[in-house]
Amino acid sequence: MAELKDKIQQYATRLGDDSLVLGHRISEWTSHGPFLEEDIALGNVALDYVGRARMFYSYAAELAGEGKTEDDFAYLRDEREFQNYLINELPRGDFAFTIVRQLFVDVYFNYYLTELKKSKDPELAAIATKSLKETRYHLRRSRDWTIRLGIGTEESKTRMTKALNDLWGYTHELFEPDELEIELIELGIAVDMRELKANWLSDIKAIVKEAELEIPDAEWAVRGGREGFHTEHLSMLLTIMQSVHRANPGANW
Amino acid sequence: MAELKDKIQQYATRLGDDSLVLGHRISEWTSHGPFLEEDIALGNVALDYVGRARMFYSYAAELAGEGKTEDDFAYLRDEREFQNYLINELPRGDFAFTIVRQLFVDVYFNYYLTELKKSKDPELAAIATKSLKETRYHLRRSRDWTIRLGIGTEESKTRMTKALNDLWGYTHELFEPDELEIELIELGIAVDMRELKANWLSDIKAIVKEAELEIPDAEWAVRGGREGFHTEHLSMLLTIMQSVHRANPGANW
Amino acid sequence: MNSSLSDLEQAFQAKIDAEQKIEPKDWMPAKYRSNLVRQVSQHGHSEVIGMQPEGNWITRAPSLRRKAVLLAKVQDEAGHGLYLYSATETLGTSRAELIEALQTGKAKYASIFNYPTQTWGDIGAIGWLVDGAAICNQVSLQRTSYGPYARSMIRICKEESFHQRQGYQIMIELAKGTPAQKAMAQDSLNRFYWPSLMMFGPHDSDSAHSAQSMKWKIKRETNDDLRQKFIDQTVPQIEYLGLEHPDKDLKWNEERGHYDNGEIDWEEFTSVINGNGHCNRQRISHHVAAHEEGSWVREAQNAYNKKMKARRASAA
Amino acid sequence: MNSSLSDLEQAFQAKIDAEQKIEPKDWMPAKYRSNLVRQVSQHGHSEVIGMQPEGNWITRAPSLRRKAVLLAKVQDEAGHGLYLYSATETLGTSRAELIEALQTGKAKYASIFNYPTQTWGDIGAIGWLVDGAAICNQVSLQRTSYGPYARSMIRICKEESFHQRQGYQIMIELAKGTPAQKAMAQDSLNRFYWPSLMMFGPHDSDSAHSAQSMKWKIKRETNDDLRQKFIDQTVPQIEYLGLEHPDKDLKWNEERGHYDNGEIDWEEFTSVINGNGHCNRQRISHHVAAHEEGSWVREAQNAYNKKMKARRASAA
Repeated sequence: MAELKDKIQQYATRLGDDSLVLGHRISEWTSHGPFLEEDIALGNVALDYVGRARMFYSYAAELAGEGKTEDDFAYLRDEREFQNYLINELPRGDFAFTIVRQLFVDVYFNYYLTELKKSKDPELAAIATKSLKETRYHLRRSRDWTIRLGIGTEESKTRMTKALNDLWGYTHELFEPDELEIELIELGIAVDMRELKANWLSDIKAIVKEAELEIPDAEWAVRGGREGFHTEHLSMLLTIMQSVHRANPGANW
Repeated sequence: MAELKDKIQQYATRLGDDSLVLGHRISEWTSHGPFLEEDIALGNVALDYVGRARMFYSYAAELAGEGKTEDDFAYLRDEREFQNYLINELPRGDFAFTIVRQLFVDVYFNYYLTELKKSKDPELAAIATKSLKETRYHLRRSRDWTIRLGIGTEESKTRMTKALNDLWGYTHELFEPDELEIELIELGIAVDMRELKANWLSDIKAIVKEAELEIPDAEWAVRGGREGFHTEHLSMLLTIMQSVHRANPGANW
Repeated sequence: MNSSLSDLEQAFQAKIDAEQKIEPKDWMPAKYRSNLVRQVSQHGHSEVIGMQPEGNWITRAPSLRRKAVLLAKVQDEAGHGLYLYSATETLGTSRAELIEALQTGKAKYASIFNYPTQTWGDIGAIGWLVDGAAICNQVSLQRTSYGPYARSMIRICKEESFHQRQGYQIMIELAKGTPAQKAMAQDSLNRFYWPSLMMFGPHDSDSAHSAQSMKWKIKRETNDDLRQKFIDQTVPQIEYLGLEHPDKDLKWNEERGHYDNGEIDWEEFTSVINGNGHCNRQRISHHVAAHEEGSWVREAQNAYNKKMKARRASAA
Repeated sequence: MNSSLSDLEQAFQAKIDAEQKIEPKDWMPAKYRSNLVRQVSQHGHSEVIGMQPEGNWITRAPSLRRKAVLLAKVQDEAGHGLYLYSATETLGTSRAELIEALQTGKAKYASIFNYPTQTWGDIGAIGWLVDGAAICNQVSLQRTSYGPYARSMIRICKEESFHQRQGYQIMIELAKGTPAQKAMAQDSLNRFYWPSLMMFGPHDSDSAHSAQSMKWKIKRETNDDLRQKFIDQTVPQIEYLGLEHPDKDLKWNEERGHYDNGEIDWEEFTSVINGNGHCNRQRISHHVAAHEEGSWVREAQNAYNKKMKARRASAA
């Protein structure tokens, strides 16, 4: 039983990592948005992800015991311990990059959280329930923007095409559970995205088509997030994010 | 006497801060230069400044005693303790910005180090002697580039003009010693740049004229480096620079 | 015509004297309109530019709770900017004109944002002192004579006092924290106290627009009165934190029932406004860069809307 | 004509067999030239692209000494890139052509640089293992048949062995440091060991260009022989560090007088080369971005030179 608890803790931590790292990237848009309304909307999305990270980490901390808190998970783990999927850590890029990443992730989470609501772990199910509503709002946004920018101008189309190409290879690992996750899937705790890849793909295809864009036929795929094998971007993100916290060991804020 | 030692230590630390922060900014050009030869040349300049910082900090550490090292000065002081002039901490900008900053600083150091060679403090004089040769090489480079880019194309002229405008207001504080420095000037230890401002200005004017550019007539001036009153750029620089060192307290490298 | 204008003006002033609100479609003197545009847009620009110094620490906030609170706060500022820009638009000035005036320096924003945020403590000090000073002003403006402005002030005040409490809570944590944290708190207080006092503007005797603005109830209290209120309320807050007061000449004046304060360095005030602050150029060039970076998005959105309209038209 | 070409070829081969150097102006077979361009430029591109993963840690080097050493090292790499580009230029391929081939993917660089540097330990591992593997290869190439290439190898080898020592010293400090440092060293060793073995290229039996290149002495030792040398020399180095060897199947073979190693994952090798590494796209887009960012500088330099020439001409 103790071992299962550790595994759920690790699973919750991973989901926290995904949310925190992505939330951090979106928060980098603050005061950089294309207009004020978008600054507000992007702030909302960033807030939702940071909030989600806090729920997952708090649950992981509860399972870890020993007085651990959400901040221990966010601020005191190293690059190699973070297990977020790589797509979340890529730099914010231009607005097209951010929108395409959100589209991929929002469609994904729409399925993921719907499944996680049915988890046999009631805490995870509860977090999923709270988060799903936000994700539906995010998805409306990223879908609408994809269509607007796909159809808008030559430049916006070019940028969206580039973003699709640059991001496509990072989507594959989202559907490849490792041993830990397979074990938790079999216990009805974790979500099995292998089965939902076809749905994800068909949703994305439909939206991309409506946006008069095309799915890349590139065959590359980069993997490694769940093993802590990250791109060079994550360590700089953590360097910045953890700096004040680490410079003052043991302080309260 | 103990008090004088502290003052010299602080003076050496300031000179170390100037060198380290500027060296750091130049080092950010690595693999970003306009061609390979420039990557090498910029690497050289960065190396010279880091080397200079090490000499000044080592001397400060020696004066501080208590087993302090150069790295304590570089890695374990906070933003408010750094006393470099602001011009050194500004982000690298484009190549024009880097060249104009170097021009200002190189002409400055050419006078500064020539004076510092005569310091009654033999350690400071020795560091000045070693550094002056490098600075003469730097100055040849920044002078040549200023002329090339000033005369080159419309775009290069526009960029150089913008860089002159953006940097001009940061040059004033370079010639304004504070109480500590005035005391050390009177003791023949520190350099008095008040007297050399006219020379600096006349050299800069001559080079800028040869480059077919103009000295800005803007009247703004930002001050505060020697009081630790920095722009928002320094804290991010230190966040990055100190991250690995601080994450591993007490470790050797 | 002259006499009828004068009639209009009299009726206008009578309405104001009777504490009735002026609404967008009402007649108003050209000068009332332009003063209002100046004041409301400056207020809006301050919210927008204010996002930068605080945004500077979102990625480094030292706990997840603080990160979320700060994100929400900066987002609120964007919202306040929007309300105020909308209020200005009701006076006939478009968003594009507002942005241009900000970027070319024709319009001002609160000069406090020309000071840099150097440490995390500054986020506490800004919330506590800068928002605190802003609230003193904004509370009085809830009764301002222009309807849309007064109504946005009511919404904004509610959120700002929330922000101020959050800023003060950061300061409490620091002040009761480790020695390094306490030093950080003191340092931020020292740097932001005086500029906060300057936020109320020059002494009444030196204030250019005050008399007319008071008469039109664009302003409701004088700079010095508002400043006094702020000085008085801040003293016990500093005491509670156990920090040193930055004003060494501060003294309770029994007779006035207020604190007498040390001299404000108005030269610094003028100097920073006139371009010698650490961040004047940075704030504007950041805004320009973001605006330019976003231009293709705005263009794409317009193009999309036009295309859709055309397609609907040709389908019909 | 055919027979005279054949005569030339025979003379050429005889010269090579006699260990004489081929120089730029000498006759050489077109295929010798093109093989050489491919090999030397790939080597040059590896130096240039190799600046990126190491440059990633210059701003974060944990001591001033390490920062200076790393800066100097990356600068040396730029220098090596220059020597090798110059050697390629002697074969009639211009710098612009070289850069274009790199940026369009026509030319390759060492696939090891498609792996990310995740921690400071990676800087140690790269210096020690990647430069170590490079040296094994380069030492043999000091005797390569093309003069300019052989001479640049001699210069480069001297500096590279310096780099390798510096990398190993980083590893020593980490391995004998705090538990966190030791873990960092082990982790970097684990990640960079196998890709270093792959640097020598496929097994001799699968190597496309090997036989002809050996005959022309463009290569002097086979991939497998060089790899064996590297494996053997690395074992005692790992032991000295007190780290675990990443190859669990490694065994001393008394008979061969060499270590037998575990199987290399050639699928990973192919996969990374073909675009599935963490950094393939990043490396090229970084190079393209820097090159484009610098185009106005190069243009200005050319324009300046032209203007000066014209002025001198009109003054004369």
